[in-house]
Amino acid sequence: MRIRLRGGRVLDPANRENAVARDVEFVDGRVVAPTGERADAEYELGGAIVMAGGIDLHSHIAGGKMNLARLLMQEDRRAYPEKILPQMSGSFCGCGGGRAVPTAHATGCRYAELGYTTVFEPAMLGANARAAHLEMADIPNLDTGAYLVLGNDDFILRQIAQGAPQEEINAYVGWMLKATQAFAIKIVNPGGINAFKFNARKLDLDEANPHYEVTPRKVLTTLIRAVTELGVPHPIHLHGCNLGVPGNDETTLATIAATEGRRLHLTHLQFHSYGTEGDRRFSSAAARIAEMVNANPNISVDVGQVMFGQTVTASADYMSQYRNRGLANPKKSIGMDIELDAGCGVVPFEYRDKNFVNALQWAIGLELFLLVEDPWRIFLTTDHPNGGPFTTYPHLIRLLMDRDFRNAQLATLNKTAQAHTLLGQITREYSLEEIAILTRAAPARILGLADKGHLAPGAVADIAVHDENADREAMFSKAKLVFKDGRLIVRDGEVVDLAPGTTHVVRTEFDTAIEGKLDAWFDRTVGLKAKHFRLSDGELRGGRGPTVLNCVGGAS
Amino acid sequence: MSVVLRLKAPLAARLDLEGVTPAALAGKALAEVEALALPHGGRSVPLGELFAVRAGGEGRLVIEGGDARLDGVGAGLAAGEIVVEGDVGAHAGRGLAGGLLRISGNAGDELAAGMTGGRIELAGDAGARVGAAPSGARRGMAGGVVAIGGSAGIRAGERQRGGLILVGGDVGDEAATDMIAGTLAVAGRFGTGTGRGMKRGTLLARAVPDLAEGFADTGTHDLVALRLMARRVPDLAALIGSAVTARRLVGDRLQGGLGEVLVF
Amino acid sequence: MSSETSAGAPLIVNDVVCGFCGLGCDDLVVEVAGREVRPKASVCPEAARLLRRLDTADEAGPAADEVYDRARRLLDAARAPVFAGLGADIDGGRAILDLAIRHGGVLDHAASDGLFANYAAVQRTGWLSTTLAEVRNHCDVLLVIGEDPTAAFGRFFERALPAEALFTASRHVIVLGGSLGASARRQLGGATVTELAADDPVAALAALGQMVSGPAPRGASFGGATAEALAEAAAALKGAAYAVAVWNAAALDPADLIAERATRLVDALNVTTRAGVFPLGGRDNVTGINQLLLWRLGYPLRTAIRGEASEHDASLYATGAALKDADLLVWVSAFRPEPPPAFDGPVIVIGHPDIECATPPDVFIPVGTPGVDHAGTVFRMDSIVSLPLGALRVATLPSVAEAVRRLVPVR
Amino acid sequence: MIINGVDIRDSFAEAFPMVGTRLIITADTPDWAMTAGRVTTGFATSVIGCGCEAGVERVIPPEETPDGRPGVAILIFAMDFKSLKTVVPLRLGQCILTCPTTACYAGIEGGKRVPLAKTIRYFSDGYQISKKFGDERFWRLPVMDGEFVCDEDTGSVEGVGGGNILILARSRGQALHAAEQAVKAMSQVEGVILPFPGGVVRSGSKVGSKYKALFASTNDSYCPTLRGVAAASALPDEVGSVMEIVIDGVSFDAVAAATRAGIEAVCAVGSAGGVVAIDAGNYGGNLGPFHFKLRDIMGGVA
Repeated sequence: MRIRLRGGRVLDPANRENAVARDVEFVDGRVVAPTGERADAEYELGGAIVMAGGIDLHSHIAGGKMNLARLLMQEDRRAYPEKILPQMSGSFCGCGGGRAVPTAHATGCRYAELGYTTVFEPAMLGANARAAHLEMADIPNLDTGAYLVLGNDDFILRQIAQGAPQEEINAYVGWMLKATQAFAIKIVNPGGINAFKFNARKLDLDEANPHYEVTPRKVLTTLIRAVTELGVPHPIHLHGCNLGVPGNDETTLATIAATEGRRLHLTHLQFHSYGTEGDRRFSSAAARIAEMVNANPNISVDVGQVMFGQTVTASADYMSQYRNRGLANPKKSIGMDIELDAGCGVVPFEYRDKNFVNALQWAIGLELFLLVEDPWRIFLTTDHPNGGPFTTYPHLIRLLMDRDFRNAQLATLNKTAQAHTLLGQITREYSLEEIAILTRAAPARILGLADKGHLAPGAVADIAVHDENADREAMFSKAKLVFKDGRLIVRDGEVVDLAPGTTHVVRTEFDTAIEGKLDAWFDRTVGLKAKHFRLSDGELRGGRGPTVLNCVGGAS
Repeated sequence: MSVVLRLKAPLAARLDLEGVTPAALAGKALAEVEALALPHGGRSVPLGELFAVRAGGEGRLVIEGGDARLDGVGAGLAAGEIVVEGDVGAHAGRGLAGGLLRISGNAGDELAAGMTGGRIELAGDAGARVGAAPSGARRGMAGGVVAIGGSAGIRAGERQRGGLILVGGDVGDEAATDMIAGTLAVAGRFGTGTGRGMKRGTLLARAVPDLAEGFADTGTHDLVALRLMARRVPDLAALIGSAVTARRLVGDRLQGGLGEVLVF
Repeated sequence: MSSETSAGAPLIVNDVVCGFCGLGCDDLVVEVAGREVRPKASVCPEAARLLRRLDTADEAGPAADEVYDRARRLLDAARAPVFAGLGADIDGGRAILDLAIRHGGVLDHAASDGLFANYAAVQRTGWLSTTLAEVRNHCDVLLVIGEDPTAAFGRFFERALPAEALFTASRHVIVLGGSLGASARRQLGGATVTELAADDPVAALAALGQMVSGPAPRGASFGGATAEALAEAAAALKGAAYAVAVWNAAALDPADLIAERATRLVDALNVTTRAGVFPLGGRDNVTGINQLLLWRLGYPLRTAIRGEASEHDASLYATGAALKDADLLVWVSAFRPEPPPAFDGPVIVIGHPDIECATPPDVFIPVGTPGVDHAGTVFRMDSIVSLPLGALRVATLPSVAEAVRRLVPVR
Repeated sequence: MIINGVDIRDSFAEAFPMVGTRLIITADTPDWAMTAGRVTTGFATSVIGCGCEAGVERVIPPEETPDGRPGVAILIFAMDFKSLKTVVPLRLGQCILTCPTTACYAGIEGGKRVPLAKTIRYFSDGYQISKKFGDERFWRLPVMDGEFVCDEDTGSVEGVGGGNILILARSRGQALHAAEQAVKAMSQVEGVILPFPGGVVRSGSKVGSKYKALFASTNDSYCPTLRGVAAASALPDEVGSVMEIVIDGVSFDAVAAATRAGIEAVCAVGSAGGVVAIDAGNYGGNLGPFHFKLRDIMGGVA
């Protein structure tokens, strides 16, 4: 099946094409060089912008914590019922709804409407991996993948505490990546979730776990080394210590320093950029952190922008979520210690523009976006749903691209917060090309997805077409056309078809001698056999299995 | 425009009328009202399939010929008046915020669940959990008045946190379980296990109910509040009458609760 | 784990995963000889009963095409079907859900009573919970509310409180309102057991919670437990490094209040130490089907699909209540021969071949058992861990998913 | 203008805006209600020294009170809303809460809300009970004689303070007698209070003083012993004593009605009773926006 998109303007930063007027052609789900051959279908685009499908490298879309959030947030579900599309009635299943925690189908549909075709779940617990994959299999229209949470699991903390050689750590990480069908390694509050199980209520970078005497720094550097040596393309995806605590800017700066030049991705950096200046002992440290990020090319970040309104926060960081449960709105929350593995906390939250802290959080996120200079090292996220639902992305894009709009929004916020931010003086406006970098080209590159995020021949035909509109929020709210693997799934902002996605996983080489140790560990402590913990390929995507990226290790 | 809906035949499956309020029907032609999609059993059907629709008097919705499967009547009502000549099913007046819902027959479970204001008058009996928290919600009725002519089922006032529930007849077992605040006044009798987990709130009773463990009897007192309520709250005038003293029992003390039962 | 045998020498299968009670044991030993399945070791009585198969062909054999046709006609004619039982693996659940989305109707599981009793607490206030591996290694004080859990979860103490633990050297089990039987005592080995009689566990638990969080209530006894004994229990819980409260909501009344009081107790404990609730339940993959509904519909079980849109209500859409308004019952029970509840209208049974109905159903489609005849996935009671069931023998009957998908006309 | 031999001088009382509220106090007996009313409005003659001006407005029969017990209405006025919000809970807590058998209710529906039990409920240390019916909330505070029932808050009005008349008479006895008659008549008017002792003030004041620290000082123009001494004595030779009645009211009309009732009563005493003239205190019309012109008020009576 050959499809041709005519008369569009191609925005493909990976291939240095900035709104180049040319046709785009794809055959059987892959982009090909334009030909003169007869196409099975042609779409006249009238100058619309053509980009690779969007890639979100950090959005909580699957796993037990999302189901806990759904259970807790029935209000959200009732307020956003099924979007029943008359053009597809009878054959269509966009079942479920919700905004802060949409259902699997609603997640796939809403993302597709925005022009996104690939989304990564950034916090899959090994213990919950099977469930997370079952859920991802039910997300239509998106390719997915998941980062495995490590660093709070008792196995690795014991290994580190006992001084196990790095090779053994690497073997464990390699085994876990395979067993849980994961794409990268995430660390959440390194060692802190575990420390909470021993009743520690906080754990800073150089504080020792009360049981293992292992510091977060040690966990971090050990795992950075592991993924580097295993050749996992995405660096450690780090949710640092002290999330949300004023004064965590020092921890964040120290964390960057701790990498000693090795690659590290700091996720939802906004929540880790808080100073303690001013009467309220809460201030923006965005400028100094952005400066450090600019000076360290080994660091990449995503923002975790706060967007005003009702949402729910869901995190493996039970320690932090327990601390924040008093701020829950509505006033209820769930916390869970999980399987010698990690934990989770679900706390409903409403970010209010008249609230000093919330307004400043909003400003800090935007300051980071605008002060971090290299668009290839910063990614557009709200840490969905923690900072706000992903459906707010078009609004966020306008905030980045339109200074007048941004300043007009700023003027409506809590007055004290306005006085605490430099945002109003920042003149930078993102270009369309930079937005394409943040949302497609750069995520593909940092994830090591060679055939995604661009439109050169050989690329996956995940393509989003948007009509030009000076109102960038309107422009990005509804894609004109979206193709998934070459199949038309969205027309004029409405889902017209459901395409099955795939799930990306990485495989590394590792020393299988670790299996004996793991068998014993699972039998004696976890109470579940390692072989039952492990997922087979056939358990992914309804038996279709994963899309595997084989890693070449050896670097250190 | 206001509307009279006459049920054509007894319902074969549950029908959900939530959101069908005078405000929602305002400005709609009769044909548009007939075309409204309503959840019926496992399907969605046009309103006109089940109801004969005609124009009615100003400012209100009248439903003629109720049915025990007619759910969600007056749910979400914020202003105006809904009058039902007959029975209603579950969730009548759920989340009602204002206006008046008047029902001549009986109501199913969870009448007035999560109600925040306005008034419900039910001539007949109510089902379980009058004024309780709707499924998944934290708290029950927060405001307004529910006046029930007949009796109410189990767990009336469960998690109630405000407003007044007035029951002319009896209430079932476990009334006021985990009640947070508000008033449940019962002219008839309470069932067993009343008041378990009460945090605050007041039960007005004519005889000492069968209370859950954890109530302290503080004795009989001259309570000015009785005289005040009898005069200020017309719905309570008949029940309290000229009583000036009441026996006051406080609980659930097992949870540090300070709810009260006033017996007069 | 999985093994197929032709006739011949019996085969011992180790590390069989059990999907019946929700505890998630995965170390069962089973002997398979031809079509015969015999439990051998590490099998609780209930699993033994449900695993055991005789060397007889499943008498009726798979349902004929006409049976499926009749089922389709019943479904097409129904205005208000109820899809109940739902004893199926995840894939079976997916197929049932797709069918229900197509036809509309209520979805509920046969074992959801306990689940919703717990949801009365967890949906309203949330709770602080824990999972099996944490209990195994951290828990030094376990509060059991109600009767001996081993009645329904045969190997509970063996699994939850093994002698060896990573982080505690002592185990103290406090049973509030019940007593432990011989099996439980045997499994507990050297653990300290305190049994605290109570005729009203809700009241006793409430008082216990109050003793932990604030000034003790006045009185000599609460819910039939002495104030002194409760105070001792409160002190033990407060002194614990990691206390855990367990109860089986399906066996308690009023279970919603037990869950609420236990939640409150654990919340109070976490102010100064660590604690978690560990609710028991999860028979016949009720946890997994519930999880599936949450990610597909955004609502738990007891949800009605009404014209492509769904609505949840914990009481109106409970099986018993829903059947009063239904015109078709679709009963699914693949794990055990559990007959459908009494119902006046037409009944389609998709279930265990040994199901005996009081009145013959209009349609009976026998299906194999997950974990015996088919591979599949089930969730453990904690909703976090799920397990791969294997097949022990060659299936002669379809799986639930296969059977249900035959009911959907091809697009 | 002369009425019954009394000269109604061509003068006016100059009054200020004040904010005020009404409380209804009930008790088991009329005496205890009045005791609470009197104590609550005690030491409340002038905002200058007391922070507010207050008085018992009227006695309310049981059938008219919220709880069916005997009651009194009191009015409390302050210079601004912030002061009123401070002074009312203070007096409520010290004088009504403490007084046996009382209850206290809102006496004004509209206007900005003045906290009552909303503030003092914390006295009950967590045992306070709130009841809300419709939009009205009241509290029950456990106390040693039972429960103190008190509304959450009360409304307020923008009223008038500083209405006044001056009674110029031949002797002190005659001035006082005329003043007493005036007070009796004025007390029948709803919506006003006469905040000074027994309704009468003998130490009328003028603005300013030779002493820098003082805002007000004796009204020397009306002091009989300073006739011919003070710069602008307003007293003819036959006047031997002056009494003033100060009126605070919920509205201009209420103060005007009370002024008229007072003048009528004084005139009824007449020159035969020793009354020479009726005058009023003002500051030249520059300070207060409300002017009660005596002759206009009495217009049509002469």
